[in-house]
Amino acid sequence: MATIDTHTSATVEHDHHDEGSYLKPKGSMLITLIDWLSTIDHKKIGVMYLFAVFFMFFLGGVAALAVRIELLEPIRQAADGTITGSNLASLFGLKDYSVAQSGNLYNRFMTLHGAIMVFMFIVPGIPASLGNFFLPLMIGAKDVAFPRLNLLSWYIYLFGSMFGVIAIILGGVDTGWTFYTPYSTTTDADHLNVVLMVLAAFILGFSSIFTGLNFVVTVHKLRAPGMGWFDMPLFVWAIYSTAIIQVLATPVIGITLLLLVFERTFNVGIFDPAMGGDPVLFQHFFWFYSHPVVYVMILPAMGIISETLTIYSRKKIFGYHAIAFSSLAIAAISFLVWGHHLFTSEGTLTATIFSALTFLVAIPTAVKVFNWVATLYKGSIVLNTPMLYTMMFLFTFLIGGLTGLPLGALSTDLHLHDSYYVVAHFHYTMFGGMVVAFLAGIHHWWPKMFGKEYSQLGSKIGFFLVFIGFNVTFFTQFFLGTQGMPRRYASYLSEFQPLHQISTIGSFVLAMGFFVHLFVFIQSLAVGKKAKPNYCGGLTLEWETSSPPIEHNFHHEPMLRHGPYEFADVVPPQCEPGEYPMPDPVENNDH
Amino acid sequence: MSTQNTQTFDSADPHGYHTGDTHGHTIIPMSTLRAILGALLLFTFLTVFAARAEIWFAEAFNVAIPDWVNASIAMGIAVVKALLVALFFMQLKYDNPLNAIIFSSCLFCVALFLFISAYDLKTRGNTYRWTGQESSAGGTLVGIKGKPAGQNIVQWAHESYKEKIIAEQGQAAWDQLAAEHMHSNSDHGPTHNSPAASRPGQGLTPGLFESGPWAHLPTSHAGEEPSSDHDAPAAGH
Amino acid sequence: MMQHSNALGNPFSSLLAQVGPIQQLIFGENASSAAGRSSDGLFMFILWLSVFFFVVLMGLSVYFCIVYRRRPGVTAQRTATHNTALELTWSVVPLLILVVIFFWGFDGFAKSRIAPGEAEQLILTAQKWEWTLQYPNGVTSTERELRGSRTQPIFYVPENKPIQLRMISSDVIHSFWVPDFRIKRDVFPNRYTSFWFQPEPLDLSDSRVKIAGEGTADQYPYLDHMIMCAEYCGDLHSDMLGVLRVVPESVYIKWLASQAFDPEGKMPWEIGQYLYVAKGCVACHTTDGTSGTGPTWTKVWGQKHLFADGSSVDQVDENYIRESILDPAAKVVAGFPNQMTSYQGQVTEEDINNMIAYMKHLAGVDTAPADESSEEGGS
Amino acid sequence: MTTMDAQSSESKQQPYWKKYTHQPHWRSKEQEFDAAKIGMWLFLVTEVLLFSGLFCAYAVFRLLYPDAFANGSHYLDWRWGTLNTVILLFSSYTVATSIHNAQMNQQIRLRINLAITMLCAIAFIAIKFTLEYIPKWSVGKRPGSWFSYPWASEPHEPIWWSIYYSATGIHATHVLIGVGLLGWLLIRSFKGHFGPKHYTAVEIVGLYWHIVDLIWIFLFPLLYLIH
Repeated sequence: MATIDTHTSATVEHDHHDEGSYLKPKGSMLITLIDWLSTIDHKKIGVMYLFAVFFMFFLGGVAALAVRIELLEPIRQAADGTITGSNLASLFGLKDYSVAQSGNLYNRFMTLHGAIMVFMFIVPGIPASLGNFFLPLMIGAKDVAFPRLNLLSWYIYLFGSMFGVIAIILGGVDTGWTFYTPYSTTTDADHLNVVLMVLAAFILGFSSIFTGLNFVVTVHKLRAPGMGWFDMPLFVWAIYSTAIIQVLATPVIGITLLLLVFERTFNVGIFDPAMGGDPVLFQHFFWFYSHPVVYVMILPAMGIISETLTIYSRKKIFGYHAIAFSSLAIAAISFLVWGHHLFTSEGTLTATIFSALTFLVAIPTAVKVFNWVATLYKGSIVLNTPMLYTMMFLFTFLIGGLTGLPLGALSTDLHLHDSYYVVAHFHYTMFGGMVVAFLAGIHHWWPKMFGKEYSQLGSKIGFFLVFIGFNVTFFTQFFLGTQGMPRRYASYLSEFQPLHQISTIGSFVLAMGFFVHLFVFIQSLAVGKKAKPNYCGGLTLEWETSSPPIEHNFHHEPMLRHGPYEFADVVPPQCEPGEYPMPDPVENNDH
Repeated sequence: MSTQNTQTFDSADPHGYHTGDTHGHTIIPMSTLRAILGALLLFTFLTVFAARAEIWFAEAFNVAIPDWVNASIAMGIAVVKALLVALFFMQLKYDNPLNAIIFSSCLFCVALFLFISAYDLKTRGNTYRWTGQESSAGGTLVGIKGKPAGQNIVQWAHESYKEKIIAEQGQAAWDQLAAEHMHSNSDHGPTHNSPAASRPGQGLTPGLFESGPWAHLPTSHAGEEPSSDHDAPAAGH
Repeated sequence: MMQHSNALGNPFSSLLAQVGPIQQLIFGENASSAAGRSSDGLFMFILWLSVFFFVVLMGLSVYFCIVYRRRPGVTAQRTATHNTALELTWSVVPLLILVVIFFWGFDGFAKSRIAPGEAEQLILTAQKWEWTLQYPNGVTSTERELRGSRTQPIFYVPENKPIQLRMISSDVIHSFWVPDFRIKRDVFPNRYTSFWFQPEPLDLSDSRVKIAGEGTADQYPYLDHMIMCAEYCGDLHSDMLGVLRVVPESVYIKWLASQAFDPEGKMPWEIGQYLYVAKGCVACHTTDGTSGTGPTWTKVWGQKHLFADGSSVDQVDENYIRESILDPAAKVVAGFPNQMTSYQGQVTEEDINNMIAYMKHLAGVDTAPADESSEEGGS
Repeated sequence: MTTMDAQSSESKQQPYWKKYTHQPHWRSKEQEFDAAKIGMWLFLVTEVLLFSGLFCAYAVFRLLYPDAFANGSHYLDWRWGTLNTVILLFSSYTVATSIHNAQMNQQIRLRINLAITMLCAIAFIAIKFTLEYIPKWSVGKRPGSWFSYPWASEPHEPIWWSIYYSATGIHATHVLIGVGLLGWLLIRSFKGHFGPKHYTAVEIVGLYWHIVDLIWIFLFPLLYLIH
């Protein structure tokens, strides 16, 4: 069978054998800390991003729980002025607050949840952590194209998040994560926290641009010899198309937020109706970035699913070219459809155009799902945690995608726009899509990244809690939306209370699921067993190095001899013989 | 001077995916650079000449040339100049074609963003040509406080400033100030300042800060243009 | 449930808009306008389509996971890794279905945007957390009813007549949404937007239709629809509600006449009381001593006021009230958010004087009836 | 061992650009150079898209308030605009020539051209601030809330001035960044860092400077000529 033959490349390469893993400390605690903070090794930067993104997810999650607690019961004011039902205000021990003040408190938590989750967790999420770690490994490179730029984008991420945290400490903003004018330019007129939060998003945009730029050049220039465009794993395709969107869309939010800061500080009047500006122009500027960024969130998730689905069913992906090109197609069409967020505010003619284009973007997504299900046919499927999360991804992302159709059609969107139906839809796609795939990816690659196994039982318990909690929380919100519950409401009519209570209970179950996962990961780092180099029989290049990988990734520059998913023909590297049985060879392989 | 890719088998790159590496090093001869500079300067003077000639022509023959004529000439020449700089100075012509693809995909996104946003704001008023009413409270309203309803901001500011100056420094100071400002206006040529031109393009704010949202609204039924024209500020000369 | 015959809308929607148990579960009540039912029909069409694809795909996945689970000795078999015909079908077929959805959606959307010519014109003004609807004869509704955490305005509309709202906001973007009509439209500060609807004729067998003035001679059926603000607009975004009451034509005309307010022979404070409701002050200021978004009007006239910036005035007088109406941000009472928008240009001098009279009345200081002569008025 | 010593001692006299070898994770210098250019072009894409926001605001508000834009552009002096355009085009030419000099190892001319480019950039900023911003600012043509209405001719003129100041302001900031980069290049050229074998930095800064010039090629007619 084909084996990786060692070849001496042109330049003399000193031997890496004696070198330990990239996690090996370089001396005392202080030296290791300095080494980590000044490293240009994509793996260390990936791990730092991973833990920063976990922390931001925790912060956003706390804000989400606060939102759900507030919505347990509607706010009511009795005749004598006593207010019942504003749980957040009473939780914070506020005294003699008015209904407006308790509404304002809810709005600050709602905005916090949105802003942290979008700008600090979900946009950098997979590309910066798993992408940074595995893209070079999967294409057989030593590092990303511009390692120092990679470190710079990490520090820009920290700097931007610092702005966000300061804004939160100063009292947070109550504009919603979308900063719609003229509310965002007139609220908190004498405070600076809206400007600080907007600057945080502006700075985080640059970190996203540099990461994207780095990945595009890496994929173009640093592929292992012999690896053509169609020999690359699909995760690399997904990260590549995400990087294209990051580079092409993020500058527009840069100029939008800059103009918003000018608007607030110098009243330039571009978005200010009193001086002749136009609030809907801000919405066009904002959503031209924010819809493509929705695909920055989901494409890497689809990349992970293509990896885990094939490895754990030992089946070559069905329609490799279809999935690769649909990643690029989604990246391209994502720039055409931003207007479906403005159906109730834009002109009739523009809304019609955008509705037609929106249905175009559904096709490549549907093609991907069909191909994934076709891949499972006649496989040898093992239902460990990554595969369970992959199945959950199919379940939730299918619901998320299909519930998007009424939002794309014009007449139903008039009813469902800005209602809880939209909240449920984008949580099914963003949470059910990105976070679920992120969990699948982390559980799939955790032993490779840290060299420690994690307890399958613990993570499966976490999985069931997350699955039940998520669906209970958000499936009820579809019904809230269709029955007329608007979005971003601190209080509501009494007939919506039962559904809100179910949703809040679900969110607590979901939070418990994440704490179980946190415990499992800590336990794995502390006492986990040493992981084998290729514990899942993968064929992509990251399974040819040790786990955790050595400092320079590969002992010898890998020479690719086979495609990424030839499970039926190629014996997985670094595995005991017979661990992964092969189907009997057939003369006419129908590739 | 373009370099040839000598196709030798490179064991490190059997499929030849990386052959594109070698053609980054073209040296552009000085003659080409001088020629491009000359062309650029020529086009600059051409576009300035076209703009000034258009004003003179409109002035001399008192004919109103549609403003898209001037805009398209200026933009056309700007595109040509941009292409010259991009192809030769930035070596897009001699370079790895990937750079050209990157740059054209960027221009595609810019065009998409610009035209669809402009299209929306242009066709917004098509179903109902309701010109909205300047709401006095919608925006940040800085510096416009104390303006009585029903009066155009420019006129009100002009009158109140005039009264203030005359009250404090007397008429002479005001005349001198007015002459000075008027002077600064006049040497830039006439301003096309007809009342019709100063109506907004379409469904947006007519005279700034007319009276409250409903007060002046005629109760004519929808669809026909409400006659809410306002007295255009007699500005300039 | 009575089947609502549906004259308008293409055949598809009438077929699917029969009120099924699933639709009842999803939408709560049936839509109260033909356009609404057509939109429900499209939603159900998409729903059944999605359920079909979901069941097929998830069923296959679960089936594959069970049948092809990893067992020792059993390997994954070789299968074709691409099949152009299959891949084409599952690209083209969804596209065709989506085209149908698009045109159906566009049909309902266009109908909701273009109002019939003879629609009755009402002017709706949205401001931070209050809807005010002005009828053609200048009347604004003063009836209010407790919904959510405070009283909300009630707007009477005649049944079975097309009504077009010309909407404008006086501060930030709001969005006028009547869930029962399945339509919403944003309300902007710098331009008018239109929202038209045609309420159904009142049908007594419908459980939601109630009778007002039960048993008396002039009892009449009415049907309430909730109005909600759908675009985030700040602190009381969740209490910016309203009630759209559909009443018979005759009752509507009588009600309009009763709401007309003629200031002749009324005490200044009575005019002030009407303005207190008509201009929307009721949204933030209460008259029963409890503090709402703004300070209560009972403790204003002649009282000491401490301001947010530390300064204070020991006796509130006309100038302070007049300035706070026209430029509220100048002196913000301590403990209250700086949320009030200016009423510059929306209230005349005379209105302000009447409101001041009303505040005096609330503070128990009654000025003499509206005699123009004494400017000061007894204090 | 001796060859190693000879090599290291002889390399002491060799200029930096001869000794330069590519970073470890690249396979060849060409690959690194090509990657640097692709990376720079991607960054230029983000610069162009940043300005696209301002071009879109300009286009939209010219559609909505044609009159305000016509009056506004009359206060701009096309003569200074033309001079600034000529200066920027000439500096584009000199930076392209400096790349040519680096490739032909003409170190003196390389330094001269870089110096001329910097001087042109500084001249552009000088003209922009002293002869265009300050006189307008004093007459009251200021953006947004500082705009003085008494001498305005059209109610929406502050919108024009806001777009004018933000577009030319952000462009001037980019020119200042360019001055910084060219200064850094000049210092490195004096240390002999650039030569036929290694001139990536000159090429990259050259590309950046050309894009700043490209933006001005479009800003100039839009702001100064169209009325």
